[in-house]
Amino acid sequence: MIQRILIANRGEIAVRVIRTCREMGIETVAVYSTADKDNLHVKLADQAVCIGPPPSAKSYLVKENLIMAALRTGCQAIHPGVGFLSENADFARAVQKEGLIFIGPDPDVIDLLGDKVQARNTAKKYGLPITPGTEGAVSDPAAAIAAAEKLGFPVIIKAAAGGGGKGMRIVRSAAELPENLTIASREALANFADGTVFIERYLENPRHVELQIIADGKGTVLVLGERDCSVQKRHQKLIEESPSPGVDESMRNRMAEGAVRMFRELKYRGAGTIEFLVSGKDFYFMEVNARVQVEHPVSEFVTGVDIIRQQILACTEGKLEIEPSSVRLNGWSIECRINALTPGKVSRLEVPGGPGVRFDSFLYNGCTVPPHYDSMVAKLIVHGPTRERALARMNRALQELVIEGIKTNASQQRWIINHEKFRSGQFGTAYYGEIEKEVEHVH
Amino acid sequence: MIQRILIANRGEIAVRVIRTCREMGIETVAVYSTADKDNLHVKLADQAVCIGPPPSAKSYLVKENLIMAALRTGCQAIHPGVGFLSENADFARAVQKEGLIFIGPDPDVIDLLGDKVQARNTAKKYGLPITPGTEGAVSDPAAAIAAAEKLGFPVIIKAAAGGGGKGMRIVRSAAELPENLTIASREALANFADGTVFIERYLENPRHVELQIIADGKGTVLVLGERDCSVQKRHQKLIEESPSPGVDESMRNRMAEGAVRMFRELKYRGAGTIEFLVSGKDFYFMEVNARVQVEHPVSEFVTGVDIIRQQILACTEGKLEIEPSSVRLNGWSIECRINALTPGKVSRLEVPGGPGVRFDSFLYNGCTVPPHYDSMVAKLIVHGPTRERALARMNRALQELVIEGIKTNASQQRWIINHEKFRSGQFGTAYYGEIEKEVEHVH
Amino acid sequence: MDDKTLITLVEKFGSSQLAELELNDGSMHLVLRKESAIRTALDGVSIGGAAAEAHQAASDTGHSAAPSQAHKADHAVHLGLPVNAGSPAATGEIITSPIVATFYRAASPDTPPFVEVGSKVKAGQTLCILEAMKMMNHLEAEFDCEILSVKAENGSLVEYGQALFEVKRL
Amino acid sequence: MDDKTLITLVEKFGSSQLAELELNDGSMHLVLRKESAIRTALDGVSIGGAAAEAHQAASDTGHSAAPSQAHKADHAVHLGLPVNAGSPAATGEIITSPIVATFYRAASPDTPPFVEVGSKVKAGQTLCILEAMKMMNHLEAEFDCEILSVKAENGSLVEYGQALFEVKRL
Repeated sequence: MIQRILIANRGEIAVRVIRTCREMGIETVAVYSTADKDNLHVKLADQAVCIGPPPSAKSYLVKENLIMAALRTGCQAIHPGVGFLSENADFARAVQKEGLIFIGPDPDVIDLLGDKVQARNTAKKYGLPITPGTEGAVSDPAAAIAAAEKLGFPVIIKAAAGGGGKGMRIVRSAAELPENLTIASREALANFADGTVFIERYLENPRHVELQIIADGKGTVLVLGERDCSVQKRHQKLIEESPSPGVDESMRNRMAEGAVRMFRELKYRGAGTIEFLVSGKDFYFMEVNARVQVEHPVSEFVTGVDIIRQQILACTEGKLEIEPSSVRLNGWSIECRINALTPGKVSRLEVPGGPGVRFDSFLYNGCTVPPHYDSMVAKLIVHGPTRERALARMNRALQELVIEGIKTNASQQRWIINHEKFRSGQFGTAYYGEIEKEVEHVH
Repeated sequence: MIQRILIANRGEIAVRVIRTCREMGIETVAVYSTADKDNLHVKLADQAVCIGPPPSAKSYLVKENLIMAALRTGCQAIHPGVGFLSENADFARAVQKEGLIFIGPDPDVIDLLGDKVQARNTAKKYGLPITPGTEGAVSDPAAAIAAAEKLGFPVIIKAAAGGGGKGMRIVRSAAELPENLTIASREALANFADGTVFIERYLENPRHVELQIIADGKGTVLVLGERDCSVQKRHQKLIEESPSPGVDESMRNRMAEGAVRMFRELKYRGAGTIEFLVSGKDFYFMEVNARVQVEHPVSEFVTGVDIIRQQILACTEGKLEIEPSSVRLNGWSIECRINALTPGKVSRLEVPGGPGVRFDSFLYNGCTVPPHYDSMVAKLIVHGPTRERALARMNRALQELVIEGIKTNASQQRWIINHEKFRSGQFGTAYYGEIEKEVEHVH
Repeated sequence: MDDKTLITLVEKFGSSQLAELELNDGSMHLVLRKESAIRTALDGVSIGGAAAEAHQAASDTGHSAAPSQAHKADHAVHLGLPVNAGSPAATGEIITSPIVATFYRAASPDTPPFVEVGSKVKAGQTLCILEAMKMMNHLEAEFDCEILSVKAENGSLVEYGQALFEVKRL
Repeated sequence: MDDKTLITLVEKFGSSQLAELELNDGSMHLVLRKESAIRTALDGVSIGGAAAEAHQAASDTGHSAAPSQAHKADHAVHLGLPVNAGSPAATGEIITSPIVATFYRAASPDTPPFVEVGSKVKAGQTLCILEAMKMMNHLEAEFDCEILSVKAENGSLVEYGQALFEVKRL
């Protein structure tokens, strides 16, 4: 077992990793920017090294400073957390080059999964459904209409070289297709110097569902159930739950079969997430996040597995403590992300207690939330035997939570989890957009 | 379902009951002495009624004030919590006489179980082992020696009418018996005007083990595993765990069989605990606590059952949501009671987070711990897959816990859970006495 | 602010009774504090700043405010808080309820109240009935006094320590 | 602020009862405090009490103390905290490390240190080597100065912002 680990991150995830390390008897080295010198992860770690000024680009993203700090404090491994350099294959390679363990998959696997087209092809290769679309480029309007009618409207025209919405057009009828094809192709050419476009079926208001995976790098793959992360504000997840109200036993098994095949063949190592879009009884591969995720606690609650512990064991020892067949999903878990709406000093923090409540945060009484980083300051996670009981528990825990000195979205979250549509379980990624105006009036 | 409940208690247990009531949609009425007007249970409840000055005898023990408060605030039930009037049959009767539901067993059952001799006889009747001893009085030295040799030394001489250690003598050999018999009888006569004594086998350093029971009052009895509460400072429990390191599957089943029979025949209603002394492979009935107990969260952690919820359902609806056969014991849970060593104002509170940690308390930043009541201010409870993992988690959680402004036993608890003998699991009720001097030097 | 003003300010401030001066021009945000003010503010403080102030206010008015709004449940209703007899804020002395009970000003709906505002009562005279557990407890005056005001509503629940009458000792 | 004003300000401040003066021109943000106010504030500290004092101490010595001992892990070792150049507590200016690195005073174990206490160095002259990822980075003086003291130990890990040299500008 390794003796000491450097956590190349800050805030809540750094605190989370420290907690498990301490339970495992692994010493921790924290890193911090000058804005974070009083951050909880600095206080809780066994050592801390200042790595730069407040901007991430000059501190948490400076690979050399992180690696030097790890080497000179006698660490054997680096945990990248989430965000920052956690999916940066070059960083992983640099870490390994210095003889340190990178707590994550092989850099080549990170590269492969980071390339959306390669990831999509890989998923397809292992039998996972991908969004139906034309095999290759489409330019002839008649052929496009034929293809679109085969796929079924609405469809989306996408630039092959594209990204960021450029060259994308949603088309709802055959009549609109030829004109949009021309516009999309012209946009694509203007933006990417390549006018090639293709057509995919457009999923309206799909659910965002993902499987939590842990693998030992040797072909053993644990699936710790799915999470539903459909409540998103402009692609930022706000509320996550496990299981998903839109996934049944059959879909869960079909997802897991393909995922296990893919992760096994990739010799994937550590924690990872495979994301799907779910529309009715169909699901489509979206992407893989080759790292642990913010919302991992809901999976921890329903499976009883400490994901960070298994991740570290997989990456440092090449082993897992759990048999894939022994994983059981119990009850229902929900997470509300608590985001700061303003930076500032937390003048008062009161944490909810009682059964089935977990509060993961880097806040403490008197701490300062700097303006430089991600707005998430805490995660409130609950567990109950059913979705209804879990929601009643979340509602009561949110009532108990007190954060003074900074504004947070806690009361907005409470509004959402009590909203009729959220309660019904029948919603997709368009849900937040529908309620956004109302939510913004909640204080 | 009832709409409103009065909680005839204070502090941590009142907060605990409020949490479950809120999740059940039941409104809560708190009561408070003038010393507790800023207590957390008053802040969390929907309403609060001042019932008297600081001394319990003039506030929390004044039945009329409690019942009047319940009646006039439109409550349908009274939850007595632990301590105070929770095992007072007269209070239960007075509550029922006013048409209110008492959240506890029938007053006659409380009476029966409150009488130690009757309880012992009842347990024996339903097949539970009781400490071996002479059937009746012993006065002849020769007969006493014969009886003692049959029981096996050491034995304890007890006054039939006794209590409080008066007329009690531990005897380790036949030679010491006649003289001690005379002294014990004389002491008994002097103290209780009755010189009758009897002899029991004396258990040295037994384990304190108890079963958590919930019953619906109609004969359905849930057993939620056992708890080991052997770490006691002068009969005050300090650390509890579930399961017990001294109980195996076979003993657990034997205990449960007798307990289920007894509670079923008594038509027991609500939450209760049956306590045993365990010595090697033998166990002996000690007593029943006809109420919920402080240490119930460890059973909640290993079973996933909200005991307060089932208690309320049993007493108000005559039903339980769980089948006795569906109860599963998962992993290991440990509770450290956090006791105030001084009253005063809590200037800072930082609550541990992360997976498998629960903190139940009435403390908040800036609150005052009055000197009038029980010293327990919080319970830190953890859960893990094994005892070792749970202990590593407790150790880490105790390191994170910060309570400033009052002195607590938190660092002493951390010392104990890391003590070699505690780690070994091989200890009994004499354990704390053995380490007491060392513990007191821990700060 | 010009330099001269600044210097003058420092001089004035130094010799004044002020302990603190904060200025934040542009949108004009000025704070002046005397030492006494700071001391008072800090006496109650800590984390519970708001709570302490709410409580302060509560004991002045003789009514309970929720000690911390943020920490309070929805629909919270507090039924009042004990007031010490002879509180300095009151112009008279306060007679409080010694039990939790229903407060009745008269022996029955048909009879007049035992006392009215302006009534002068002798020690031992009944002021009201406090009904608890179907027992009609007569609350008697402990000293001769004049009723200045009646603090509780007829037929309402009164808590331990709740103000019932404000009286002037005679 | 002109120089004369500054001098006058220093004089006035020195002889006044003021303990603190904060000025933040541009958007004008002025804070004046007397010692009594500061003391009072600290007496009442609650939560941040220990932390605030520890921090106070830290900025005096130029070294980091764990902000709250109670909240600190066992065996906590902090490696020092950035010190601002020109900190009022220092008699000279402080040159800090711009990266996380190993601090070497000489080019090799056999050669003499680049600078010693008392050395007078020219702008552009090498002060030390900061080795990171096997790169030998020469840290050069940005201005002519005299070395008053060496703050870091040869061969040790230095953090971003850690004090390396105290110098007097020449």
